[in-house]
Amino acid sequence: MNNPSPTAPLNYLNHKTGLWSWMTATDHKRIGLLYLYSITTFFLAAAVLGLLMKIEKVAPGETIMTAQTYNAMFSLHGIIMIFIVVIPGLAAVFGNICLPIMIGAKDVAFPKLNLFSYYVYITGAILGLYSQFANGHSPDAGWTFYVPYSAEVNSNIILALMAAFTLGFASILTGLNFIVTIHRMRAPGMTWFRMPLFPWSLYATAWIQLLATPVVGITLLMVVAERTLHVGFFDPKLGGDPVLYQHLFWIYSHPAVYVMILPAMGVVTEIFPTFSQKPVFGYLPIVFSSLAIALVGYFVWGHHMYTSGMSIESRWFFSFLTFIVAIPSAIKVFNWLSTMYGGSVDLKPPLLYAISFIFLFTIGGFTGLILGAVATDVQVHNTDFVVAHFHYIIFGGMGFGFFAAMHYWYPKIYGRMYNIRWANIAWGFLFTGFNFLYFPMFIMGIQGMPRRYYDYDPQFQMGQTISTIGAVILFIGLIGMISNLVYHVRRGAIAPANPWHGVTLEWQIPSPPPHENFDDIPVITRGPYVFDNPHTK
Amino acid sequence: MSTTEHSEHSEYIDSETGKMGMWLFLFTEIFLFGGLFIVYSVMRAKYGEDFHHGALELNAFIGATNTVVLLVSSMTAAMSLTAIQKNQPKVAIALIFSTLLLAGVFMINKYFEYGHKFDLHLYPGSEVMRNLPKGEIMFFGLYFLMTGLHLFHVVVGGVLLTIVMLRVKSGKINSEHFLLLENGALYWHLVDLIWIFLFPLLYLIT
Amino acid sequence: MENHEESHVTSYALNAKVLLVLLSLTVLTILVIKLHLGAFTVAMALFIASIKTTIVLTYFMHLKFEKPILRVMVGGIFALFAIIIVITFIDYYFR
Amino acid sequence: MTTLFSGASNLAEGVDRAFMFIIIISFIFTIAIVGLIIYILVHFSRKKNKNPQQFSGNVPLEVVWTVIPLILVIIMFYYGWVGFAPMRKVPDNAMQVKAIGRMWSWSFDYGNGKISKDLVVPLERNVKLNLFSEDVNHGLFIPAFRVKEDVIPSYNNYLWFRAITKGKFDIFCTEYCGLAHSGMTAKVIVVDSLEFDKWLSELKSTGDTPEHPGMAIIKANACITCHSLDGTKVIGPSFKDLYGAKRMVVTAQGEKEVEANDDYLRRSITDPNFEVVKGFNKGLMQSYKDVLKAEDIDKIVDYFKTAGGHK
Ligand code: HEA
Ligand code: HEA
Ligand code: HEC
Ligand code: CUA
Ligand SMILES: [Cu+2]
Repeated sequence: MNNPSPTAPLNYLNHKTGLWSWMTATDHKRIGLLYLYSITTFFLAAAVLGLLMKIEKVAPGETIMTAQTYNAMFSLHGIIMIFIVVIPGLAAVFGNICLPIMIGAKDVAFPKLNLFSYYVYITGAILGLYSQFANGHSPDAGWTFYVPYSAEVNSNIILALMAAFTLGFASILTGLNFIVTIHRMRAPGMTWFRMPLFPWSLYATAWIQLLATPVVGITLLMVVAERTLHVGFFDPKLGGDPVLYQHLFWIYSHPAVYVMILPAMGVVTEIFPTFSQKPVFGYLPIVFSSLAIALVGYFVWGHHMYTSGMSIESRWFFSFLTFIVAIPSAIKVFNWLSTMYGGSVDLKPPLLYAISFIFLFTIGGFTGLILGAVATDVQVHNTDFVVAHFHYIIFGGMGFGFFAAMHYWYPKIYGRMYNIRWANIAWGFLFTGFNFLYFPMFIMGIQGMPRRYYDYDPQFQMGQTISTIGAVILFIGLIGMISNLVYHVRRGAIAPANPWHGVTLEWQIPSPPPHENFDDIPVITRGPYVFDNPHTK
Repeated sequence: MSTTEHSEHSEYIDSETGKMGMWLFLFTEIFLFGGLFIVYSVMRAKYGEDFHHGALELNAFIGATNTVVLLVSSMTAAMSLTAIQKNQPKVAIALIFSTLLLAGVFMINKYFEYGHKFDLHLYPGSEVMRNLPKGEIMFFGLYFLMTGLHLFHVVVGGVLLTIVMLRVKSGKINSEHFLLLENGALYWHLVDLIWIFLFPLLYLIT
Repeated sequence: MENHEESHVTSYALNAKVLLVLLSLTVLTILVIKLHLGAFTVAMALFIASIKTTIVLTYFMHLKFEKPILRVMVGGIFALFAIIIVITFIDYYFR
Repeated sequence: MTTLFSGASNLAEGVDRAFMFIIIISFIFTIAIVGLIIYILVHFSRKKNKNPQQFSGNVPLEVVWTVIPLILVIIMFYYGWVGFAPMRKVPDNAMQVKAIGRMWSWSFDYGNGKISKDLVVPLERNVKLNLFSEDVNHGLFIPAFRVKEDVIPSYNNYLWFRAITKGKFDIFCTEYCGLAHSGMTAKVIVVDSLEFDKWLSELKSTGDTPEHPGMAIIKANACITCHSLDGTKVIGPSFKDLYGAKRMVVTAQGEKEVEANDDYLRRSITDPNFEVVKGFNKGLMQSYKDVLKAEDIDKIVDYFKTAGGHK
């Protein structure tokens, strides 16, 4: 990427070159790219672990690894995917790259802090990896670290906890930066309701990052204290309360799932209007549903604990609110569909991914409703059903949202174009593999196949095998998609400034954008999605 | 327009922006302690009696003294802002210095308080502590964690204010640009705020 | 986005007065505790602590003179925290 | 085989009704959404429709698609609640069984020292399981009965059911509890009343022999995470027949043979990495010097001694 074609005008990629200029970059776009490369690396590592787990489960009994390895593997897979990949994910990559441009600013409010949080992130990520290979054996308590197990087991839990803590800190700083940026740096004339919807979703996300993360931070520290100093806040042997740990953990981790999905929702909200050449349908409802998700999302954490022995009152309270929080998601889905309706729809890869997002997110969301109802959750709690639910919604939602964003902003970021046919074929593999991989898990879950199971009853053989085959197809798709993107960073056709005829600010500047985005800060006089002369060649 | 833009890329961050950043950071801190307060309240509901016994072991006098110390230091910090705004850097330095002195007093008090506990072999992980009733283990666990985390904030605040003081001295912070002082003071007030809750909750339980 | 917004200057006297009020509230807390009001004690102690907090926030931390948005945020996050505690206790209270 | 609609307890009906309702609504919506997407892709494709309309909202429509889902989810909540509520109302006449979970096995205590590995219950009789954990969290799950509740130390969780079909059903542990979590399974065997009474009276009482205090400490410190009691090699060597056994150990000076006597055992607990049993890894076991009191370690060693040492 430090090697642009010689004729290219100066832009953020080539105005300075050399490793050092990247490592000390305070430019939001460069930091976004740093995150992109780090996150992709970790994603691939954890995805390979997922594939290995599936291969292990292709048949009952020991196939390729021991139970201890399997347990460490799903823990590491979960920890990397959640804390290192999807929570920072879209916000850190595309939030960084696009947010300032989309609101007409030259950078985020605190560029140095931005770089700092990247390094905090990397420290946390490395700590997480180190916990695997350090002396002693790999942490094996799942990504949820439930006490008392995590307080007693003799593995590198402390390192893993510190990693999660550090990563949380990075997440807080990013959130803080974005909130201030949005409050203070909007271009003149860009009122709150003239702001595009991706920044809006980042705004809602940032508040969750800011206010929920510290709770889990202190909780994880308490587990560390419990392990090192033997003061039992949560371990009943020392007088602690294991269910209290679950409360504290989910007070953070439920809102965190909205940290994952809200930016993805924001991305597809940008994509639908552009590829339909039509204003977004229901701007205000989408804004308010983002805020509602962020707010109500704080009050439903207990739905992860229906079977933990909570009071009956809180079981129905949490169940009820869980259903309420589904409504804003419903509103969004309907608004997206209506945005396309009547438009001039161009099925390019970004839109393909965005539409898959709707489909997979809907399935994930509806199965969320099954989990939200107390009676049915009793049956499927901690079974493969839950695993399928969150893979559908995280991988199918946030993951496909990320791929959509990648294909959407790729020409802007690199000034080059990937191969569209290639992208479509890879999508086909991804989408097919995905459904084969996870759909059988819904059925097995209802039948009672518990999660975090190294081994299983022969009755589940069929479903497990189909699922493994799906994983392999998905694997091919992923390789295909990534190689397309990587290959064309340098070799793709030069992309125009506005290949999709988008109307938000990032499309009004050259690709790749110049170092400080705008020569003159634009003055905004109207809403973000006005298509005066739709380009429908 | 270009003038405002210029200022954003200059050495000084627009003060409104910087202040908002600080406030957001304080929110995070509030939720960090918030997690501990949740644990505290649940455990207190569970082990009310033991918490009472635990609290009797604490030295309410030191606690009260430290409350006063922090309140006064909070005022001097607030006044230092007034001073810098009125363009009286000398006064500001003196006020920050007294804040730091008071922080020192706070820490010395804590030293004696913790020291006393250590003399009794009452510290996390000690044999004595492990043999207490479960509720008291919990109480002292929370006591050490909460006050310890608070103490850590006092130290950080102290370092921050020292930097501020040096910058006032060198003139980098002046009646035009005093964002860092304002933020330092805000942070210090937060340290005070948290103590306002810690004091009655830990030292004065009946 | 004015760069040199006039920031409010709190007088020394006001700061001192605020301190006096805070100190007397501290004394009040101790008195309340010594009175042994039973179940009431905690509530009172917390109530006084909240008053003190509000005072520190308004005067020492200048919330009174800040933009309304900041006041809304501060109020909001305290409310949020209170709700979280209450919800947690829906579990513990009914058990 | 436990399929979706073959519930074997009285609680299954309510749960399955909630499943049905939510799944049907979900199907209708998913099909409608997919249908609409296909319709849009066909009718409004760029090839066909070169003139995108420029409307950007419709308030009545927004209200409709807020209110209808709202009503639907409230009905879902209702079904979920109605299916669940009976699970918490234990009939007074329920037979009580204590279900004990430990790493990594279940046992069911019928009182009077009668303990069984599988849960045998009479048909059509209310049974309440009092859930008790000896170490970490477990979850007791009987898919066919649609019941599940976590087994959490220090919590008196419970669940109840009335079996309505004879047969053998799975019990799974559904809360991650370490190495052999997936092996922590058992069976529920539903038999008719007479057969059950006969089985219970024949079930041998294990007697009320109190647990050896050393064993209690071993359990309390989760030693059995790494040391089995039955001879299987887990992370550390098994405790079976340990006392008096000959050991090859690796020390800083090299390998040597030792006998597992009091001293050696004590050292193994306080300074495990000093002499590492051959075939096992150094550094896995931490020193328990600061964790266990000296007399606790004595009790453990005494347990090894009394539990039957090396023959
Ligand atoms: C991105 C992450 C993400 C998102 C967005 C969600 C969204 C939702 N989740 Fe999910 N969830 C997870 C990630 C996520 N979840 C994870 C990681 C876990 C497991 C954690 C672990 O234990 O390891 C989990 C677990 C989990 C549980 C606990 C299960 C258990 O352990 O027993 C529950 C229970 O209520 C639940 C519910 C929901 C609901 C109701 C939504 C809703 O927000 C969904 C709303 C969406 C829709 C409803 C679909 C779109 C709407 C329409 C198409 C319109 C029509 C709608 C109606 C008619 C209502 N989730
Ligand atoms: C973003 C979130 C995310 C994503 C994308 C995935 C992706 C995948 N996950 Fe993951 N998963 C979680 C988050 C995620 N997971 C979480 C949070 C848990 C819970 C953990 C816990 O219980 O604590 C979990 C648990 C979990 C389990 C349950 C374990 C158990 O309960 O027993 C399984 C089992 O099959 C699984 C499988 C997979 C698979 C097959 C993929 C696949 O989709 C992966 C697809 C990728 C590939 C198939 C490989 C692609 C690789 C390349 C392209 C690179 C190749 C190149 C080189 C090697 C150089 N996951
Ligand atoms: C993380 C796993 C782990 C835990 C937990 C653990 N151990 Fe060990 N233990 C090992 C390993 C590995 C070895 C073999 C290597 C060695 O000797 O250090 C071992 C060795 C031993 C030995 C020597 C055994 C022999 O066959 O010579 C004894 C005795 C022992 N442990 C007792 C205990 C006791 C008592 C506890 C709990 C208080 C405990 N262990 C907890 C992993 C563990
Ligand atoms: Cu016991 Cu899992
Ligand atoms: Cu949730």
